[in-house]
Amino acid sequence: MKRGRVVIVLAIVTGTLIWVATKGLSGNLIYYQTPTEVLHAGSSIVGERTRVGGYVVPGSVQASGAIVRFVVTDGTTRLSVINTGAVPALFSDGRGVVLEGTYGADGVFHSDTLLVKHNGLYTPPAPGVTPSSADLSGGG
Amino acid sequence: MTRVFGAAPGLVRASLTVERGDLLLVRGPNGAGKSTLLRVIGTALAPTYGSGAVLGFDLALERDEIRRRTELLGHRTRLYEDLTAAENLRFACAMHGVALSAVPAALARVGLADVAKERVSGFSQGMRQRVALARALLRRPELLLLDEPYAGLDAEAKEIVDAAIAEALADGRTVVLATHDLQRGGTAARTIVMDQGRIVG
Amino acid sequence: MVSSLERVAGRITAPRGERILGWATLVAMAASAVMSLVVSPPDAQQGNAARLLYIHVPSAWLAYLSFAVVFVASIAYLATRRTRWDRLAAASAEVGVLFTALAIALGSLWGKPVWGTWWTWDPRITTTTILLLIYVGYLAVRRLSDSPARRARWAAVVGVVGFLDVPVSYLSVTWWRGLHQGTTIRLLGESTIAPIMQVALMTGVFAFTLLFLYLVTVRLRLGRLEDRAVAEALSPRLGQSAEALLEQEASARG
Amino acid sequence: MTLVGQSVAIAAKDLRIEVRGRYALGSVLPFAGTLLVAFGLSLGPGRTLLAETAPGLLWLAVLFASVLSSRRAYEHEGEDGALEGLLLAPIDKAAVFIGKGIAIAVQLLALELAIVLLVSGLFDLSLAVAPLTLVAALFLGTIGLAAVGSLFGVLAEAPRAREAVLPLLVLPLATPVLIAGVRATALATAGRAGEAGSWLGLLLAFDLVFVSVGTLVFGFLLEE
Repeated sequence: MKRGRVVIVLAIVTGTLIWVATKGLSGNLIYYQTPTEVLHAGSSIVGERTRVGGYVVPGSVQASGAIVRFVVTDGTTRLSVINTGAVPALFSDGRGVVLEGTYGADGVFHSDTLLVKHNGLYTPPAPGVTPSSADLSGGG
Repeated sequence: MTRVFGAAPGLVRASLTVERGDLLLVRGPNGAGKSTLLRVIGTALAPTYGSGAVLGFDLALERDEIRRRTELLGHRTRLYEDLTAAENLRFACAMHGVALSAVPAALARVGLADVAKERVSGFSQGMRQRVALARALLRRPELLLLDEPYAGLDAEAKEIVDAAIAEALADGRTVVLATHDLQRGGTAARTIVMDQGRIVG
Repeated sequence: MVSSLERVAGRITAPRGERILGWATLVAMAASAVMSLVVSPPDAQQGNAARLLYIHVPSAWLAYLSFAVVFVASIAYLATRRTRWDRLAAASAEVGVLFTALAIALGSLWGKPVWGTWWTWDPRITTTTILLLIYVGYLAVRRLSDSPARRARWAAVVGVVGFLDVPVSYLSVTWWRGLHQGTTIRLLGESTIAPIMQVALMTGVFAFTLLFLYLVTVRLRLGRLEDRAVAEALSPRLGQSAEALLEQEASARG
Repeated sequence: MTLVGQSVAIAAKDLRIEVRGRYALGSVLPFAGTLLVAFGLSLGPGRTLLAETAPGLLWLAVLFASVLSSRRAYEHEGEDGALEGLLLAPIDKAAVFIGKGIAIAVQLLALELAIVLLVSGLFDLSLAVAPLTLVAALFLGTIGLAAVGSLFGVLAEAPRAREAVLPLLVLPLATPVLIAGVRATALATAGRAGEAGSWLGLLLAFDLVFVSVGTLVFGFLLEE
């Protein structure tokens, strides 16, 4: 194997990877849209399947049977959601969620998949509290 | 000088020295390891164990030097079916850095000048072997490795092979010939007999 | 550096080293089990489900560790052509495939109670799956050739190219979607995990790393025996004496 | 002769064989067509769903075509031991990788022309919105796929090779091409070509890595 070629290839590969990695940090393409982006896009995305991410506004959750209504926010904009899909045990006020569904003409996001975005925070429970919300006995 | 020692699948152990400009005849029953031996010398097969030098070049480290100076004519003709006889040879020229002008003469020598522009897919096995032989004649390799070159050839074509061997030897080039054909290779300086992957005599 | 590495590896892979390593692994695994199941409290949000962290994260760590070892060993093989590097790459790839599959399965089990789904096309999950498939392909390539030298060379190329594909595919998938949490333990800045849980997690990572070393060591020993058996089958009459003969030949040449 | 000259000679030889054998036209294209029709049938008649999935289907067809073409590129080398001829020629072995890669890429580009027209007809993909972005995505993606195929296609000629080995290697490795190609195509056809830049960049990065690494390591695959 030619030594010069090894050097050139190494330079190209590392250069390329660095270039793409630093470029990737600007991240113009994301898993989900924010409520602001959804409302901004308005009628142009009505009926189109998208993902929305945000925090559940405390006190906004209303459950009626299998349907859950709540409001998500990104801090600036609020978006009403009607979720018909399964609700994970960790779902609660203030929690980060990602919703899959369509933005309706009624200005409400109709979601059929609700995913709870875990914040990567691991802490022991407060004294005297027994956490049972997501006990393994139910989840496998 | 060519010198090989080692083992490869189908070749248990072989140790061998050939002087430059000699004809070495390799005999033995089918499956004795003749082809493997020639393929190891021609760098088509790396020995599992062992080492060697061909024309003074290390078998493991200087393969391109050996390849530049060696021609291995094996069982398989290595031709492209969808190319014509001339195109196959021209491609070989490009790969070996030989001038394209050598092609017509080589084809004429094996008696295929008339069908130079026909595709190999229409050729009989004998004609294909002639094309492969013509390809071997494009260059003047210092070491010519011939593995059963007479198999499937008619009397006329066998004469062409003999003439090619004689010419190479007259030039002071080395030839290693593996064959069953007892009438051939009469001028060999040395004969070895192989059996079950070993040189037995 | 390579030679001293080999010397250390040689000491570990001796029968005594292997036995000691085996016991150390067992003790560490037991300690990890106690730490994760007894000492560590349940998580405030997830409850006992969070205990999956203590095997999911170490499994994922082993997946990446073993493929990095395959990458380095593959380069070393191509540079030196020493069979031991090939055996190391093969052993590490097998262990890696096992733990990648385990990490994905555990992640899926965990995802159900926490995220509310068994599976989602999240970057980390997707790239880990791609990684698994690439190394399943690696193991398939290892079965392609009868010639040990050729098999080693082919596998080494796949080991190098496959690993280089990981950053590119990671980026492509990251740009595409993102649900998986970020890094929990950070070298710089504050960790988002309680200290006691972090200790339990580190114990798990340590125990699994020992397990990796032990499995690779055992696999290396099997690989050596396998190679010897193949060499003997290849040249029955030559047997053990082949290497002696070759050394004679080499010294005569040198 | 130089690396370039050798590569061109090999590419020219391969393309001549392909043109004469009509494998791409006779087998790969009908396969891609069948695949697209089968996708269309399996997805049902909903026009919006078909239009949404069209970029993905387009790239899946291209990906499978690349596997078939790479397989074929080495098949004619194996028929009568010609690969050994390449091995024994005193050439830079990288020339085989580059030459075959060029030949595969040229075939793929020709196939893509037909596949794109088919997809546009069957699934209502609007090609005219940002044709340059679309062409750039296809071109860059093709180079990457041809590089992977040219690198690992040689393994399919192994004595004990299984039919599944090549797709098993190529499909996971080509994931970045698939994702980036699909995203760039989707943006180009949706009139948002301006956002496709980073995807094209990713395709370029993939090409750079695979072409350069392939040039370096191909010899290890071919060498006996």
